[in-house]
Amino acid sequence: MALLTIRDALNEALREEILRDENVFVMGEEVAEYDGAYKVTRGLWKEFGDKRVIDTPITELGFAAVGVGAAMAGLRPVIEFMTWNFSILAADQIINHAAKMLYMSGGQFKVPIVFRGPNGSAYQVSSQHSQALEAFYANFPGLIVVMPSTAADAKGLLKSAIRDDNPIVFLEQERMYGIKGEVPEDPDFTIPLGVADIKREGKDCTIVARSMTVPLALQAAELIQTEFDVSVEVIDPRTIKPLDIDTIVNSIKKTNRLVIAEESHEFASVGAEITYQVMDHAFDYLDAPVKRISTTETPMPYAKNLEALALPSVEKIVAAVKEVCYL
Amino acid sequence: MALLTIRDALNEALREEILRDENVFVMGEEVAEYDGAYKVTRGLWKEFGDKRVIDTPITELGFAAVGVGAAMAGLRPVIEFMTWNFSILAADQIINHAAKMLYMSGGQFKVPIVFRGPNGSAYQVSSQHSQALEAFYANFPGLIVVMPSTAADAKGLLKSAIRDDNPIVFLEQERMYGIKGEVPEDPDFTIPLGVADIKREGKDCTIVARSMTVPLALQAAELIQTEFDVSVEVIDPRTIKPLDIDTIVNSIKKTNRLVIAEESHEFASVGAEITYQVMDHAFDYLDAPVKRISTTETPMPYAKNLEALALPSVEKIVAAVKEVCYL
Amino acid sequence: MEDLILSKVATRQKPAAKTAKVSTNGTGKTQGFTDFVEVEQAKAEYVKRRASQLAAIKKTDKKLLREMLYQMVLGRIFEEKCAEVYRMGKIGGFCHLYIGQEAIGVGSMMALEKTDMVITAYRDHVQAMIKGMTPESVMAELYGKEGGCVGGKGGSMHMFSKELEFYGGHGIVGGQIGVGTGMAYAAKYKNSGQVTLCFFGEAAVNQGIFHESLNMAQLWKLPCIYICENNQYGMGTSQARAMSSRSIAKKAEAFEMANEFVDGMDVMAVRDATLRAIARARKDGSPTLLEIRAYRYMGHSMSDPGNYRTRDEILRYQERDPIVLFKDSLKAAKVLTDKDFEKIDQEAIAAVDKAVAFADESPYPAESELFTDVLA
Amino acid sequence: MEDLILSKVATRQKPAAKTAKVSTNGTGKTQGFTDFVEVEQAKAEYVKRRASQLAAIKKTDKKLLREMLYQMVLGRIFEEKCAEVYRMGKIGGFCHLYIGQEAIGVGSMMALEKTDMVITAYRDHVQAMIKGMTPESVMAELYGKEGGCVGGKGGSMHMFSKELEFYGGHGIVGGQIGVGTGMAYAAKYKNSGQVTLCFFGEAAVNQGIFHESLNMAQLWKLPCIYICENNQYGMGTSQARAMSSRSIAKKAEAFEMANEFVDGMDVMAVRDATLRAIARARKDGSPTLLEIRAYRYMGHSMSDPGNYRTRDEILRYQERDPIVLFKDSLKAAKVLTDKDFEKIDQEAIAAVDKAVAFADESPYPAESELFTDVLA
Ligand SMILES: Cc1ncc(C[n+]2csc(CCOP(=O)(O)OP(=O)(O)O)c2C)c(N)n1
Ligand SMILES: Cc1ncc(C[n+]2csc(CCOP(=O)(O)OP(=O)(O)O)c2C)c(N)n1
Ligand SMILES: [Mg+2]
Ligand SMILES: [Mg+2]
Repeated sequence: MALLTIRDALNEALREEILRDENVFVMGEEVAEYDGAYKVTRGLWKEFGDKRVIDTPITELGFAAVGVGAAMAGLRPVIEFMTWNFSILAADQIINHAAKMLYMSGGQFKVPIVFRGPNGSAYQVSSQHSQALEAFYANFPGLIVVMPSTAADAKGLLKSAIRDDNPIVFLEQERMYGIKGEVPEDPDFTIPLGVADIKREGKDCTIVARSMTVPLALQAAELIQTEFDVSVEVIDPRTIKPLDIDTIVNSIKKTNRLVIAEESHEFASVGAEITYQVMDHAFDYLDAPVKRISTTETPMPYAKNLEALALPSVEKIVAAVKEVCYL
Repeated sequence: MALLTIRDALNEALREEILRDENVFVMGEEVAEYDGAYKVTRGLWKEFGDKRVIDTPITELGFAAVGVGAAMAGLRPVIEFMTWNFSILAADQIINHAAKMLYMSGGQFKVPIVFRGPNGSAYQVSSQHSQALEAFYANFPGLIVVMPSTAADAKGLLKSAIRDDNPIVFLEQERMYGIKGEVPEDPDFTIPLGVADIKREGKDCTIVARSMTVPLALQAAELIQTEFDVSVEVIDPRTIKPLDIDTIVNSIKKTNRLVIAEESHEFASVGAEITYQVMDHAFDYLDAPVKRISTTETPMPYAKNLEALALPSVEKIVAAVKEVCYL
Repeated sequence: MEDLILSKVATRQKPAAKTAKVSTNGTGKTQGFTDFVEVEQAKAEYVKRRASQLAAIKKTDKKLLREMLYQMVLGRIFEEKCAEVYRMGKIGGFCHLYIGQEAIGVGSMMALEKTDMVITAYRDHVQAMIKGMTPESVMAELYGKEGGCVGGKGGSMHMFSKELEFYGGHGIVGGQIGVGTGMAYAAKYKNSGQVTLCFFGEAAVNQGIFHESLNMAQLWKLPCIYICENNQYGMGTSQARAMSSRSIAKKAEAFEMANEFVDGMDVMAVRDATLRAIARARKDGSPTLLEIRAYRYMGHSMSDPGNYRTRDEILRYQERDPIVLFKDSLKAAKVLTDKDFEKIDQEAIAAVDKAVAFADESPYPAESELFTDVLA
Repeated sequence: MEDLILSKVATRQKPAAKTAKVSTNGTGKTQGFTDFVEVEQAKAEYVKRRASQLAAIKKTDKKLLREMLYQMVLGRIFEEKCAEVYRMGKIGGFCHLYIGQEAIGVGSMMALEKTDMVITAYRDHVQAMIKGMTPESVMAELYGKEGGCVGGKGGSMHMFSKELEFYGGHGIVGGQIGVGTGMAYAAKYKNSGQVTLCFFGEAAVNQGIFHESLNMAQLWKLPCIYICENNQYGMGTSQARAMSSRSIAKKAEAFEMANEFVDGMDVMAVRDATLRAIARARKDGSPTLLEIRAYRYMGHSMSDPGNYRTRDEILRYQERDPIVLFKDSLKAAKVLTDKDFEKIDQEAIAAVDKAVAFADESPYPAESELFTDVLA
């Protein structure tokens, strides 16, 4: 085990996969000489050169398309969006091309491509740079959507994503790049896509959290434990689509209560989807309505105090747990 | 009252608003000389000329942006996407520019713009031309999302949308353009945004349907009535966001059962959102889990038989009602 | 669909004398190309080129020339049949015909090696066949049948064959320009020596992805040949009403990219220009933009009433029908005779009839197919 | 942030003799502009222009010239202060400074009428002030305070003033090119006589929306002046590593659009070119593309270590500092004296200090503000 930041865990995953498979390459704005806007690709260009690590013009739609075409022709591109906000310019290539190619071609053309980069808010980067887009992409069949929350998950899932034959939306979080965790050193360490992880065991209430809200949920769980002697289970789906609903449902069968914490906006969110699926599979087990904590229904403000109010927080999660537990 | 197709009702709304306000204009691909790809703008260019009805190059991102800038500068553009599928190319202007401008500018710059066109499937137009995008757009604060299902609603809502000061995503359905209905002739007839309509009263089960699934739900309701003597209420939210959850909740307080029928894909859909909100407001009134009918989790196939299987249908809705009513 | 009959070049009438309809769209530009200056120019240039064209024909493999003509005729007859069966309700959705543009597909694609890659838009039936797909598999796809090249999942706009390096048939105007650039990227990455032909219409040039793609292709020297099939209309909008400049080839200069303007009614001219572009691409990966100007005889798709142009205009362009021109040259060069032409017509008709019979009999896809190929 | 000190042109050192770092990125192009051929060329051309420039200065209103210099100096000092308070943690998020580019904003925007419209990207503090916004309202916005021009909701990248026709500060590279085109569309529609200045960086030119917008602007004759501020880098990527061609001005030719290349260190040259473009726009709505080449002295934003270029390169460009050049000319033309310059510096310093004091004291926005301005 090595103690790594999420940033370095991602970097290792990229490095190992570049070494493992000559068809893997990383492409995006500032990924090469600049070492990545958020340094996820640090050192890779120096080590592997222009062929495997490529700086692009600012041309999101275009280089996403280059990735799609290259993947159809046998390569395994990893396309970095400097942030996922900019991917909206490339959404046509992700949704209308990458996601549908296998189907449209009657199974002939696979598109093994990973689109990755930071999703959600950073620090006071205002409304055009702070969106969490998992619901946006998860609505479309043909895509796999991944959101790691720890260094080990980040590494294991990114390696699985690169080895997978499908187009993958891999959503990181800038606020989390510096968070450290233990990561296995085996270069064949991977984490299967589509499998949730129970980040904390508990028996009285379930919190489903992802990405940035996982550490918040864990803190909230500790607080609740201390203050109310209520035991909270924290589940991290890790892969948003396909969703490991069984792990969530099994937890609810035990706790009978569910809080969902997410950074995205709430309307038609992944949290809404989990609610539907939970109701579908475990209606009779729910002792209280599901409670969801999301970013407020506002664009992200710049001012520090307003930004903090807009985002999910430990306090908001604690309040939600208290509500569903009738505390 | 006049008996009009939805196509002609939309056309009348456009015509009347062009006549009423000199700042209203219609812009898009083939909207002028060609009379619109689906003839919604028929006759308008002949009547109003180049200033009010403008053909654009195929340049979705660009002309959406022109609309945004023109709206900021005081005009009231109606931007037609030939189909909403192509709007994905323009999503950055809709989501990152139109939706956030008022907020980013501290309330200074309104963006009174209507983006409209057919959403969802048509007849065997395959996977790149058949998507329903309401969940995609409704996730973002700053946008109003409208989906009419009758000629009167189409006219009244489009007129309200054009008069509204916010950016509006107005989703029509090509399969429905030919459906006729009674439409008031008063040129000031409008339907307020954000108000649901009870399309059929009933007391045993609620169906929330929108756009294409409204006529299907009404047929299903008749069938259920005849066959099982079960009385189904059909609610059409008409405006997806802001959602008139009160009307839905009031119905459920009476019927205790909910089926949602939607053309979009299911994952993180508007149906999921309605489920969450219903659980939040009426958990104790639900006698069965909410059941949702959506397009299958597949890209849209071309083959006639497969396409029919993929879409929501009267049979699927009937089956869902039977399930929630334990029939 | 009145203008469908116009595709029967054999029976076409002399152009009417009446002046063509002209409208402006606030742009101060005429709507169509109704003054025909360019048609006359093309004719004059063709006359000048004629001697060297005949010489080129004489130097070209006879079997290849016959195959080129066969593919052009097959394409024409196939598309006429499509129109026919579409009106019988056997084909659904959109259906975009290639009639009038055969010289572009044949002249360019038949200059390729088998391993070279091709990607195109929704007007793809004929290009799919030129790349080697059988008329059966294309027609059955149009029918949405199991025997179709993608099992009925794609339809008219989405023909694919991995085996034949045909990367599809795409429905988002301009989208394939970026994807094609990526295919060329892969060829360069793998050092495979493959060239990519990337087809798109002149209206697609206005999409941002055209600009983004050409910049990357030239910056990174990707072996991609961008072929703009300028059939002069994007649906009902003439180039003049959608584009601020007339020359598309010259747009390459903004990227310092090699480019050529080509007469799309002259299959040998298309072939020559493509061969030059291929040579550049194989040499050092340099991309090329070819603007190949032809004319769309039919409506944009089967549902286009065609009110935006005159019968006169269509007839004027049809005077330079690519099949007629090529037959004339082949005859003049003594490569083929009228009898050969007749034989070719018969072969093509037989092939199309066989395709229709196959499509008619092919079953609809199994219902379980709805759920396959969503994820790999 | 070592290179911050470089902005103090008064104290700058002679360029080092060591050769500049050169790397290629598979493109066969050098990474930076380290051979300085173009700098020497710009110098030579400036010398040639000098006499007519002085004549132009003499013909220009003295008050205006003073104000132009004041705005340049204010911009410089304001941005230096931003860097200072940013490092103290008073400004959050991104913060893109305009140092080195002052002649572009001042030369172009001060050629406008008050009612003309402006839109720009995230490097917007100085442009906001040139359009008339107070240093207080800009600084308070940077602090995310209630007294900011948008009440703290936007921050560094999103300065707006409806009253002053300043359409913002935008964060999506290239997005404002399309929005600016729409503003010009409205001006033409309303026949208001307004011109739109639309600013963007050279790296934004590679976005598709540049291509889409210029086509529409020329096709429809929209009174938009596209100003490409070529500061030679988009974050850490030099133009040569991102664009296949060197001339951006010439890209206008693909649209048959008027265009000019301008020395962005010469504020009078910028003014002249803008006046010509304005005249065209007011006459018949014709758009223009101006490529105005300057140099970004500082990092891209406050978090940029700047490893992708050499100190030598930065110093070489700083030899042609726009403020120093303008002061020289004003002195030579006997418009202003050293004493005036000192006074201007003092005024600017005082204005910036006042702005900081205002921002420091302005309260944070009320919590209820989070929920306002979502919908109208
Ligand atoms: C992004 C997008 N916008 C609009 C359409 C609708 N559409 C399909 S074909 C077409 C015209 C394209 O013209 P051109 O590129 O010249 O090709 P041609 O049809 O003439 O071969 C349009 C507007 C589309 N399919 N995709
Ligand atoms: C669509 C998009 N892609 C990427 C970014 C990140 N980004 C911000 S500024 C910038 C460089 C832009 O360079 P240029 O256009 O030359 O302007 P400059 O910063 O030099 O003024 C990049 C890549 C962004 N904000 N938006
Ligand atoms: Mg065309
Ligand atoms: Mg720059």
